[in-house]
Amino acid sequence: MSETKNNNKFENPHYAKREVTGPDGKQFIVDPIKDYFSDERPKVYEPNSIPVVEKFLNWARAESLWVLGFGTGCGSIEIPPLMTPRFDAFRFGIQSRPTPRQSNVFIISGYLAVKTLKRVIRSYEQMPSPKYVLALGSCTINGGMYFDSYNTINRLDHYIPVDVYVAGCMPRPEALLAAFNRLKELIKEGKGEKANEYAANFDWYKENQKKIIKDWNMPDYNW
Amino acid sequence: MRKLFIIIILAAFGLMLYPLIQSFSGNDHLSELATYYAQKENIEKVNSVNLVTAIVVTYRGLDTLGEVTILFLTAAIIAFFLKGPSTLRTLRPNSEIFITAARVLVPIMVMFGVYIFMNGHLSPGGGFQGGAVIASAVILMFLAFPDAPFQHKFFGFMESISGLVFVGLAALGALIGSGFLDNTILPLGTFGKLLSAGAIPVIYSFVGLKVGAELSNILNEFKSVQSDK
Amino acid sequence: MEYVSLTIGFIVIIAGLWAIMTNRNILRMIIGFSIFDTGLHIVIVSLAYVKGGTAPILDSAVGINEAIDKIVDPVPQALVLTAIVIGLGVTALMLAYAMKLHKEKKSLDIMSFRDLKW
Amino acid sequence: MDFDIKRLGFTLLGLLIVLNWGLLMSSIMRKLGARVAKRYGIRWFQPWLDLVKNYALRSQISHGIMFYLGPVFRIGGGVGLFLFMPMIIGSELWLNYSFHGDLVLLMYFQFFGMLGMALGSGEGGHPYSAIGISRGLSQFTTIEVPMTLAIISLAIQYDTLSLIDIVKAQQGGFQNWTMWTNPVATIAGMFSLLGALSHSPFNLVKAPNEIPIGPPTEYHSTFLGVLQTNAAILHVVEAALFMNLFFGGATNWFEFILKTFFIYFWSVFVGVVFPRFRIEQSVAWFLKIPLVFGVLAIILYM
Amino acid sequence: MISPIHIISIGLGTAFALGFLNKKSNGLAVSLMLVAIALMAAVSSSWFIKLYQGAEAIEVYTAGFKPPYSINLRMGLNEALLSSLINLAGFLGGLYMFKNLKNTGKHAIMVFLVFVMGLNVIILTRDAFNLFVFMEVVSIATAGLIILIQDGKSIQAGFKYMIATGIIAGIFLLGIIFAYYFSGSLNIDDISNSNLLAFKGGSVAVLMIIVSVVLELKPFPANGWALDVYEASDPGIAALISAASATAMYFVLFKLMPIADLQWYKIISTAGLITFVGSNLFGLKQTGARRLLGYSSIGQLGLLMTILGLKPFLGDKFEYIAITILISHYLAKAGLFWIAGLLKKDKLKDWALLRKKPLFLVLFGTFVFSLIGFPPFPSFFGKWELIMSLSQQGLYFTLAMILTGSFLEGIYLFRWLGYAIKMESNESWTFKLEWNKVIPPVLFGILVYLAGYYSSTFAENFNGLYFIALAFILIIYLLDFLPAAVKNILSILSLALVSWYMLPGLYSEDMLRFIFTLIFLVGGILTFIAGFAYKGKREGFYPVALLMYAGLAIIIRASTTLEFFFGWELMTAGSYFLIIRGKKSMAHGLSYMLFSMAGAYAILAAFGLSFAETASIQLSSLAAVGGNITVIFSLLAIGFMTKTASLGLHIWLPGAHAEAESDVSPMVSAILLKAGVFGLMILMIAMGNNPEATRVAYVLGWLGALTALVGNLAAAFQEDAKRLLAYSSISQLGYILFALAMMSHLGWMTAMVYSINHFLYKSILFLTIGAVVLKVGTHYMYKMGGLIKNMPLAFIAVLIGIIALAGVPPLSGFAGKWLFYNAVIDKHWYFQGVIVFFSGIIAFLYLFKLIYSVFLGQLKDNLRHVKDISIWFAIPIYILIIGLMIFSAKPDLVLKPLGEMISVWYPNAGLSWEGGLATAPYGYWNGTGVMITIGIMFMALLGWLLLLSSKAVKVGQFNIVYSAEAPQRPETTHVSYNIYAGYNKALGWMVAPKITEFWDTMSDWAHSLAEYGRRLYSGNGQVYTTYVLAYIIAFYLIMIF
Repeated sequence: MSETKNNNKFENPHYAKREVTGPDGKQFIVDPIKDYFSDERPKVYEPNSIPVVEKFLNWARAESLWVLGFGTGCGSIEIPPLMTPRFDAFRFGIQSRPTPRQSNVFIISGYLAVKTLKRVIRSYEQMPSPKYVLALGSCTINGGMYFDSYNTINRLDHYIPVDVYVAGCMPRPEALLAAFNRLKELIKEGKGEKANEYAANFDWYKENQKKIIKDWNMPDYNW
Repeated sequence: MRKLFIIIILAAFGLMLYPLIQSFSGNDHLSELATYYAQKENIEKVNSVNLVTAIVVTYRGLDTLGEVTILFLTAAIIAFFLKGPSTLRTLRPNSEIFITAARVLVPIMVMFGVYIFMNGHLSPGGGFQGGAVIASAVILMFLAFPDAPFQHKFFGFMESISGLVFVGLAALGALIGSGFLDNTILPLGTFGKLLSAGAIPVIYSFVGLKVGAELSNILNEFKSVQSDK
Repeated sequence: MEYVSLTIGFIVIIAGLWAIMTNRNILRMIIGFSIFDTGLHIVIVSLAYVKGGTAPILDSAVGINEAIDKIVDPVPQALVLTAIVIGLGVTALMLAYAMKLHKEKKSLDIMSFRDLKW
Repeated sequence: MDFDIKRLGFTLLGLLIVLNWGLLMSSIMRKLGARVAKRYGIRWFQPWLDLVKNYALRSQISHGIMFYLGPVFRIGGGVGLFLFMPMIIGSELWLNYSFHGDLVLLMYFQFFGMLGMALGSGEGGHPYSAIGISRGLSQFTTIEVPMTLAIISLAIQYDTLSLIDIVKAQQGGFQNWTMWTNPVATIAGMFSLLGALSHSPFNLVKAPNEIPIGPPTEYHSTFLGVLQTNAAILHVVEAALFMNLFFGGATNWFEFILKTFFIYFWSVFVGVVFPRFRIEQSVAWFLKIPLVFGVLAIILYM
Repeated sequence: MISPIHIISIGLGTAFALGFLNKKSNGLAVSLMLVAIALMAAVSSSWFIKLYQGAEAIEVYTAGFKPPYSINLRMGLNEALLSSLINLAGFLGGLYMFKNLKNTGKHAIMVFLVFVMGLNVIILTRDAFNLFVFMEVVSIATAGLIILIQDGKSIQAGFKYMIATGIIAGIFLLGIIFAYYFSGSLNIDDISNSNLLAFKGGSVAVLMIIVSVVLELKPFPANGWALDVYEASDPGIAALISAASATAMYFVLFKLMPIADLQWYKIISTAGLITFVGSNLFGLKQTGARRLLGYSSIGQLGLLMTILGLKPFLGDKFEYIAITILISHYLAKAGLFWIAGLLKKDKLKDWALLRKKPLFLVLFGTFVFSLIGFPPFPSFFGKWELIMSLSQQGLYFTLAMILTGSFLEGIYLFRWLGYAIKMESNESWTFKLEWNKVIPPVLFGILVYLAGYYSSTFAENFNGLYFIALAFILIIYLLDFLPAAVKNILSILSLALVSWYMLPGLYSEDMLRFIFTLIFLVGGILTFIAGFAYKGKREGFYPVALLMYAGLAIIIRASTTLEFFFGWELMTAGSYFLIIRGKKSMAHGLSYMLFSMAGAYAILAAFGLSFAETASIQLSSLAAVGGNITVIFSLLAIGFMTKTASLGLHIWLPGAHAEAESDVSPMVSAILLKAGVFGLMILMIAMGNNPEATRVAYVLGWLGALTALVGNLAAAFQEDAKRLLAYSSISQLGYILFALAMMSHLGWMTAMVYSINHFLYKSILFLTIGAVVLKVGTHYMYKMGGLIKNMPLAFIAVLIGIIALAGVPPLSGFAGKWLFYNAVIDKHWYFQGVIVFFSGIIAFLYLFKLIYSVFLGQLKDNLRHVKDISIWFAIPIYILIIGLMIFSAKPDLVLKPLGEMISVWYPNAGLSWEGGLATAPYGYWNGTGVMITIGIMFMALLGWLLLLSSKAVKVGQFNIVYSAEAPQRPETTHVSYNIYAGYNKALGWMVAPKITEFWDTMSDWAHSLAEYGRRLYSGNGQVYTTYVLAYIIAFYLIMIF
């Protein structure tokens, strides 16, 4: 990847190939993208072969939704009220997690700049499967008021699979709660398999992503 | 300040010397050692009229050897120390009177020196005194005839041969006599005559020659630091 | 009499030391040494004196039998002879040093020769 | 050592009880916290759900062998502590494997899990992990000082380092509890407990809003499940340790549950009231007030 | 037999005869001179042999008259020995200066010959005036030899020499003549028989004689002229002046002392002491080699003067002491001056050039060590006897000053040695070696060893077998041209052989010694195995390493304090060389050496005090000490604690261990430090439960606890991996000290367990980290990171090491902790115990940092391709790990015999065993049970996790959540530098380098004192005469008051 992009002005110098000298005096090339990142592709994970077990697990997954605390746009202002006494999302097994590794739900809260998209992709890919995406606000559906902006995306599901869209600008917390409920239902029905979908159509998503993100500078899949 | 300090030190030194004067009472008689030397039977063992010479050459002959060595050392050190290119100087020519007087005096002085060391065991004087007189003849030569060549080799030879004879005689004493520097290796002769006192006059003569040669050498070295040319 | 000469000897010694320690000129110091030596010699000879004694040379004045009573102590006389010669040697060597030192720095001031210190 | 299947069975049963009680206790505590904030709070069975969900996640990554072993060490620390801790006094079988070692073993075995966790998250290579660990270790050094003083005070008082003997000495009425017979040591010990359970004000290790979330930043799915399991066990076992030391131990499971609940509640209570310390503040704090109590505890019994 | 008088005839005769030679035959002249000196040497040495075989001393009368009528010479044993020495020095000196003399000409040759001859006469003569004459001969000859090189400086020095000796000689003459006047004789024996001191004048005469001889020995501060002479004259000449002239002058003083009385002896010894301390103090600021040697020479003369002054107190030991020290000085100083002449570089720092000729470096070291009094050199035995006698006489002040002076001398000599070994030298210039300049120092180098062996045969209860070990080391040194592997095998074999002989016997006899032998020798073998990893010749490594091990073995074998001290010093020397081999370890080596020396002197003083009380040098007699018990034990404790690096005495350790080579670090840390522990145990066994001793132990306990705390805290703040481990060693030794100081069964048990454990895990850690450092080329942990993938072997070793070190069950470190608790509560040392416990937890900080920063976290660019540690390191590491594991799994294997061993001294309150279950007074512990339980549990849990997440994807090092970003560089992602900043803020004040500052200040003071003090030597010859005179006055004032 980086070989072809050597002359790219968006190239991050830290990820450029470099020649270093080892302690024994031998010189060798370090290619950060290759050497420092896993180049494994995502896998499609089969559900548990025993339906009852899978059903039980899906129930547990549905009732324990850990949300990644990553506000991507203006809609993120609506997330904190979820935890207040008024809305008290804890009741539904929803809680917030600071690290994608421990989160299951990614709320894309509103317009998504290209720059942010890159971070969103990375975070999304770092979440363990199965994972779910809630797309908040009309910006994620069609670009909303930023539909002709030079640097925001118009359709989120070209880039990452979305489980539930919440329309509105901005949707209120109640709408968000409703979306969570919808997500739970989907999961319990065994339809929360968008992560597998992403893995299965990985090339298509990557193509879309790379089309719009000029300074790619990262491996295809961020484990 | 420093001078004050020195004055204090010297005053203290003087105070230190004071007990020596205090304990000094003059001599009413000879010390035990001197008494031994002055006893008749002991004088006859050495057979020298001049007791000082007897002591210097025989009893304390090792001192004399050391003494000679010191002069020898001094000469040797000065010889290699002052070696090197000489600096130039200009001299007024000597006056006629001086030159003439030197011509007359030098042989007499040398002879007088020889007399002194040969009679060292009989009269006041001895090798050192005689040698010194000879050296003064040499210095007179230097002054009167600055250009005259100095017989290096001769004086060096003299020095070495007399030193060797001295040491040889001394060692001979240890080998055939009763000890190092024993004067009885030669016949003691008659008391008061020139050929008496065993090896003393011989040794003293050579000491005289050696001292004369060494002093002359030293003087020559000093002289040759500067030259006229 | 012997007291006088002994005391004078000491005074000469101290004078010699004074000369050595206060004169910065090397030649004067060497002269100081000569004075110091001379003082020593005077002291030695004074110690040899025996009241009413004469030179320890046996001649018509002093017979071989009466030597014990009439002569002064010959030992210090012998010693002083040695001491004088040694003094001579030392003085000569010092003078040679003085010449060399002068040659080196064109100065005879002892203060100029302090390259070695501490 | 003879293999004793009955003892093993009872021990595993005990472990199960402790694990479930631990989960339940944490949900109760969180619920209490929620109610203080006028929220409804989580459902009481939420911890089980979270646990199952974490175990059920499909994808995992591993940063390396030590990353993998870290949680094993961690839970080993918790389970080991349980194994060497006498649970219910009066029943030989609920004493677990505490005949292998005394109080000193327990104190040092705490490090087993800590060290493993530190290494595991260290291999994760995440800077926050390292920062969290450095904070945790720093804080831990001073937490243990009043604890040690208290334990020494107890050892002097009861003339033993055997936890079983200490508990036995407290039997026969609650006036015999260390809490009453040696109140100063108890205070020192309970201060130390605050740090050991790392609730606020001593929760800078995980500091969710600052270095999310400290050592386990890179841990997820099964690994996180293991860590959660351990947390449940460990909290109960820690509380049980304090119960045994200061509050007369337990003669039956009911007493056990009651006492461990209140001991744990103490730290939650303080945590709700006080804000977070910076690390140097907490280090210094433990070397001030709790230390004074600890020293006093020894002086009184010296 | 040829009469000794012919020394004079030969010398003078040849000198006079040389005058016949002409200028061209200068070569012949030098040869003749050498022949003459050889003949003189033959005469004197034949007399020496004859007299040594028991012949009577002979008197030679000159002129056939008995003394006092004529001058007599005496040839006794002493005279024969000294004149042989002088002639030998003269011969070799002449050989050394062959070319120089040849170029200057026959006059210089004469002077040289007369100089040697004059020294002979000075030794032989028994006549005061004759003595004066020949002293003048020598002094004039010296004045001549000084200017042999004829540069400005030497002329100045010569002139100063002349005026100073002129005055001294005058005073001497004055004294002699008055002595004659008062006593009526010039013979020294007569003068001493006539009671001159009875009256004032006589006393002044005696004063003048004695003080002028003393002044010839260059007493401080009237010695500025002498320093200049040493500095400015040709090194060959300086060697002669320092070796031969000083010997002769010393003998003159010895000869003349009978005319004085006891009071004079005291004054002389005081003057000597002042000289010894003063000139060694001023030596500190010297930067020029020859002037430094001058200061050292003068110092040594001061020491000799002191010994002479102590003659009435030393009794029949005097000659042994004086001769051993004199010979050491003679050989060493001549050798050093000769080397200085070879090198032609005067700046001390330029001596690094010497490295290019290893032979000379070895010689240099030999001479330095022999000057300071290290074994196996004669001065060691001399100093030993001196200290023993001094303390027997209760002359504690003198003893203290002698040790102080020696210490000061050590400072500058070892600094200098350090420069030679380690100083940067980028000069391409090498020095040429001519055979005639090589032979003398080499010969003297050999002689100093032989003399050492010979001296040892006089020492009581000294096992000469130890020299076999030294001889073996010498052989290894001679085989230095072989590749390292061969020497390594030889070294291992030798250690194995020694172990084979020592261990079985010890096992049944003495468990304590058995264990320490195991640590020392088996540890040695293991660390040697790591040496196979080094390629090339590794010049000089094996002899010094073996020297250290020899010292350690001797310490174990020692049954007397002398043997113990002998071994101790050998070990110190060996380890010094090992330490200074490190890259930047010049300064650390020096500070190690200085602390060791100070410690050794404390031990020496304590042994002396103990000898004074019990009149026995058996080690076991330490137990019989009663009176000075606090002082003795404190001194011993301080001495041993310099090795265990207890708080306050620890500043040498971090640098020394950190900068040492990779396989040297475990040697000096895991093994060497145990020598201090062994010493402490010997001490404590001797102390018993004496109430006085308990007080000392109480202090030691606190010290140990604080050491542990500060050591660990400091370790937590290190960035250098080896330095971290070094601080860890400090604190571990603090635990051991604390445990030992408890003086109870359990306490000792703890200490032993800690010792064994520390040996195991510190060897593992140091070897591993050392091997890693070798691979990655840096000590700094923040420059490493993520190495677990490249170096799994190293990682496992370190992991096990740190688990053990931390005391986490189930590994063996916990045994120590468990015992420790029981011991502390049993002993009621609660607060100390808590401090130690606290520091034990702090250990986690640095242990985590060690393993995390090196092996975990982010792998750096340049380390991506490093390989695992060398197999030669891995072998010993894993052998040690197996040992550690066995100890962990079956602690009773070790603890039971330990308990039995300790029961000998502390029968009560031990462990009682029931299978694997140990019961202490307070607790119980079943090491095996715990191991099995934890093992099973761990495997079960691991299995469970494997079951759940076996399919985890292996990811790269940058695949971390990074706030939705990716890390850019490993360097900026690896959190390691100053990782405990918060902790530092809270507790960093405890490890502020106050102690280092303290020692630095002490050092600054000493150097400032030296700087100001040495301005005394203003360089003005005239001022020096003032000093001379003032010195005489001072003597006079002391005499009259």
